[in-house]
Amino acid sequence: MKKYKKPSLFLLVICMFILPFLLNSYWLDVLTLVLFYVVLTQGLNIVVGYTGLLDLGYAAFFAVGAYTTAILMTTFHWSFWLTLPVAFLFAAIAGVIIGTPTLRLRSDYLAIVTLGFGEIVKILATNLEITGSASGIYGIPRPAIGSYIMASQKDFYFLILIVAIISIIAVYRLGHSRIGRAWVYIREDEDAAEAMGINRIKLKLLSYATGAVIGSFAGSIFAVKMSAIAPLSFSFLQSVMILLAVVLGGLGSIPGVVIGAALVIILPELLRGVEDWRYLIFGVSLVIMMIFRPQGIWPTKNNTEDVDDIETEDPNQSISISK
Amino acid sequence: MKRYSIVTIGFILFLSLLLSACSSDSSSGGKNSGSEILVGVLLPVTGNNATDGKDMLNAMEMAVEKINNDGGVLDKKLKLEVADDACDPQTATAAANKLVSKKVVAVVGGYCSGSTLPASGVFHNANIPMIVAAANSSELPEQGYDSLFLINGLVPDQAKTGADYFNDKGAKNIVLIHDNSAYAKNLADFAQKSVEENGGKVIGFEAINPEEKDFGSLMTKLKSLNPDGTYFTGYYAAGGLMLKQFKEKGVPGFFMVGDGSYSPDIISIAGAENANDLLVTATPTANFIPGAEAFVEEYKSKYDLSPGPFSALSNNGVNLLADALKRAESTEFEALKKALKDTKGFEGIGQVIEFSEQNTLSQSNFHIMKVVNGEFTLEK
Amino acid sequence: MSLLTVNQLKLQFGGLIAVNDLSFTVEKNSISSIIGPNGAGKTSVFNMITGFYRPTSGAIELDGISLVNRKPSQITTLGMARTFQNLRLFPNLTVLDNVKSGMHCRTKQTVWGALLRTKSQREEERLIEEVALECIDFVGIRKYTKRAAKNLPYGAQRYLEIARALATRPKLLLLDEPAAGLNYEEKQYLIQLIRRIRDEYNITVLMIEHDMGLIKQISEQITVIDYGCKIAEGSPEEVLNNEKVIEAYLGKEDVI
Amino acid sequence: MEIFFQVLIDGLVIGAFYSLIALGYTMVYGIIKLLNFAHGDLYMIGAFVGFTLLSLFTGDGGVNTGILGLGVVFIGTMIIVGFLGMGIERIAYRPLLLAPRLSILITAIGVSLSLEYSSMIGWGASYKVYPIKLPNDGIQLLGTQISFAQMGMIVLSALLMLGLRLFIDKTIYGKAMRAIALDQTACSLMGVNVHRIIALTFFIGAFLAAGAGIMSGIYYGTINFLMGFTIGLKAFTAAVLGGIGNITGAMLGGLVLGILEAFGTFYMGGSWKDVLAFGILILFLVFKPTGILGAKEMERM
Repeated sequence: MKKYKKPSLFLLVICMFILPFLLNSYWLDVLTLVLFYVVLTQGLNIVVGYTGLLDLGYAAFFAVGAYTTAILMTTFHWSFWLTLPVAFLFAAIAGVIIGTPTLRLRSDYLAIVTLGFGEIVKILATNLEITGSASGIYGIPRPAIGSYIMASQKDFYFLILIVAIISIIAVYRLGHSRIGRAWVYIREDEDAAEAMGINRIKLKLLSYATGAVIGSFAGSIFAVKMSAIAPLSFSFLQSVMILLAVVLGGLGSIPGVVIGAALVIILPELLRGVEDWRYLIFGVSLVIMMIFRPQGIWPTKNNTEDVDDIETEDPNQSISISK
Repeated sequence: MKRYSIVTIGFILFLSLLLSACSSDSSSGGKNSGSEILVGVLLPVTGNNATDGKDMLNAMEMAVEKINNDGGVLDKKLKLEVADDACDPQTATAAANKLVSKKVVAVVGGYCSGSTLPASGVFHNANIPMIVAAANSSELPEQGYDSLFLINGLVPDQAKTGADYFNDKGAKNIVLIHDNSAYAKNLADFAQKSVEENGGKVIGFEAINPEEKDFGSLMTKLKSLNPDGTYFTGYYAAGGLMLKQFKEKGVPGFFMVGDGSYSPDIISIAGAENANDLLVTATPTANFIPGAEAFVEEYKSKYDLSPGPFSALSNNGVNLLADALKRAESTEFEALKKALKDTKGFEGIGQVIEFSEQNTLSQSNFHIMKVVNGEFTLEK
Repeated sequence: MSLLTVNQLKLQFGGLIAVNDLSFTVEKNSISSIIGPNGAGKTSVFNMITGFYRPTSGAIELDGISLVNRKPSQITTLGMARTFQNLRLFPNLTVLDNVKSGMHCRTKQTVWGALLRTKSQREEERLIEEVALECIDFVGIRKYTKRAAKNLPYGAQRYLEIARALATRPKLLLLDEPAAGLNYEEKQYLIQLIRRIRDEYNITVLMIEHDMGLIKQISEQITVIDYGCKIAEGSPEEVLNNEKVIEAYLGKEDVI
Repeated sequence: MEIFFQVLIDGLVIGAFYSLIALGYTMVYGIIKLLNFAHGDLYMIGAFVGFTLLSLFTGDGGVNTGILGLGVVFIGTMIIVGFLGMGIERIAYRPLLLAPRLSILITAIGVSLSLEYSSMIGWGASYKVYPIKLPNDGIQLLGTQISFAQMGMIVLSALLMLGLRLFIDKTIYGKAMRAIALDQTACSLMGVNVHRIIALTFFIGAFLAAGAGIMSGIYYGTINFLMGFTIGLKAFTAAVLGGIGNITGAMLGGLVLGILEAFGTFYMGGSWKDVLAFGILILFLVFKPTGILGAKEMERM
């Protein structure tokens, strides 16, 4: 059953490491953007896919990471690597701040509140002096490893590739731990989860915070890669595109959301000349997916056996009394 | 898990497709290939600013056609490679990388400062000179890129032109409004500085959202401030609506807009009767430039449109590049950069280009335009 | 010795008094029941004991620890588990994953443990699986281990809910109408199962049930409530012959 | 004091638009508990359809359209967009009525994107200038300047809301709507055609939003394909503020939000007023999700 899985994944990773030497800078840039989205979708996957909380303001965490790194590096001249833990901390705090008032809300109210928070973060970034107001922050220095300064496209490709692999492993491991299962229990039935001794408030906040940290990781790297950030990059549409990738790929499914991220970025590049149609196509595909294949392109299997297996046995047979 | 093996095969197929696409890319372009010199163009050809972007592109195409008809440059023809930045920083970075991968020798363009800022960084890192034709935030030269050249007057000059006009007319109490875009904020900041240097007073400094429609309470606030002049530094879509509501509310004083609003659309949005006496700080369109009649005629006959606010500048940008290439006798980066830097007295439409230390115009060209009977006229 | 003490419990929704001045105790290692006609407030009592409703007044103690103002998850951690009247499984998850949920409050690996796959984390995961499989075996649904809960036969879903509750390692197990919807054979199996839970695991059982036959067979202590008030308590024989109880179930004859 | 009244009037004008759009949110939410994200975009579509009809109708760009012609365009647009609203319900939402909430919310976002970008393709991305210009004339009242256009907008939206109120209170359809809001299953058992009433609800919501759309086009003068997004959010805020599911609440919530924003702009500056609106939204959702009028459990839809 699983004998293909490991070699396939191994091959994929090898390919990803060889690729930059074969691609021109345009496609390398596209692929780098795909990897950013892979990280972002993994983070959102925890919140929406595992825990079942619809977050329409996820770009806010992306922004927290990007701005924290940018401000610390330009105004305070920190090293890039030192800004990361601070960005994580701020993102986790932001996650808890956004999470706390939404805990008791029903899913549709939750969506609106997260959207509102996302917009507020954008407005703050546009109006505050420390975030460079409308023009954002530019001239963000390049990160250095020892005396080597990372400046080329390939450097950033490898950096984000490694982060993407780390975040995939992290989300996979969390998903297969008691924490990850607890998130899924909350998604499936909040009250039952609470009755099983799962503190839903604590775990929901943990879910927000973890998702936020992963999003801010992508944001920090985004800042040094672009060397300039502006509020426009953290708009509602950005949040929607990340969500779209998660939904297209399959809520809660790690390979699914990776495919979703790749589709959302690469598809418009292949459809050159019809750029105007991009969001229309995305909008329509969201509707079609939800109606005909709500589980996504590559759904999770929740460790269940195949369905046809069940049909071979009589599902109505009652359980035998003798044990 | 057969799915994994299927996906791996699919991925490898996709890669080979991609690689073949790439190799055909590089054979069609590139500075060494054939008889063409590839010039990158970075403009918003989709989105809200597409009108001006397309206008600039038209003017560039006109310049290229003329140059090629006259024998080209270095025995080669110029060819434009257009990338859309949609005035969005993230799209602009991707577009810039696309141009880099096409191996353009130089880039002309740049409309919104917000998207030109990150794009200029990409070109700088890739050793490609860029001539910025419209964007003029003072933050662009502040980056210190020695291969970035600005041929539009800079924001501080524009701000000063506006402030001086107010001062000449005895308008001392000024309200400044920007639309939260990088450029408009920058212009408003400098306008504040210039107004205060002239001994005037900024009695209100407001921001709006660019997609805003209702300025009712903002105009009420303005009216209560009783300003001698109001200067809106944002783009025309909001500018037109604001002008209309400014007149409706009967706010006193001059209404002036920056060159982001220098478009016939602002008159049609506000309505001709509301637009009367509207002041604009801008580099004049070709229509008002002595000696540009030929250009205007050609443009009109070719595109059935009047040239836009940045047509002349865009045309100049391409011509300047061609001139620099001839002087450099090479498409090589260092030589081209040096040739651009050494530009002396290059005569474009309505301007003579020479660069200062920071690669900005040593002499700026801002004027005050005024709307009379629904038409822009040169006021000062 | 009593495990659960409920003292003068009252629950009021606006003007409606759902439970009034209710007191009873549940002895350690007993199988007890709460019975009463529809709408008597039985499930409200369960919801208060397990922390889903906050009582208007009164005291609830488990093994001497007050349960009032505690969250359901805390109460579960203190050693009380429950099932629901209308099955509340995690429908899309496997039987195994369903039962593993019970072990959440008995384990303590953090995010870091999960991320780093520490040795203690892996050992804990092994323990969780072991306990879950044991509970699945105990209720007799081993063959469904890898099935999604929603695809199980109805009876098996009932047993699964019990297995899930057992995995929280409770002192007291609350069953809300465990026999609802089961056929005769399944009910007999359930009776055996409840007895085994008490005998093999030493878990005290308190249940709400409608099926008098079943109650009579296994209940050692019965509390009868009607309109939120206790009207009788005692052994099955005592209670079922009590006039007030008969009246509550059948109605007063002289009313008509 | 004059300034106070002037800002109040300014707020009322914005508030009237919020109210009209909020009604659609609140009706749909009341009846099927769906947060129809695409509702703000129906307002935008209304503005564009009205624009096209006006241009077609007179052939000269609509400048000389008389009151009668304008009325025909108004009604025509509202009916067209009303049917569009019904079509959206039929295609996108009905198959998902029993699906998890998350699915139907995501669908609503998809519908919203589709509407926005199909009109971008159809009508172009740049601002369109409405063919009708309103005069600046007005009257002085209590030291405030009120234009006839402002008065017209407020009166027109009041009429539309009054019409809706009567429809809900006095007609059999209105009664059916209120009944479905209370218990959908019971209604279908009692022989009420639930699907038809839901469709009707979408029709009315879209109808009112389209009316607001044309009004906005005429009043402000420009339209573009993203104009529905922010105002949609604001209208939702208004619906929550008034008590979602409550018709009177939506009207009240719109006006209150409009006035709050006007004062916010006046005292805090334009760029912060959205923070004010979203702040109010979040505070209400968290601390008083039933809204201003929710507590009384009034005629809930």
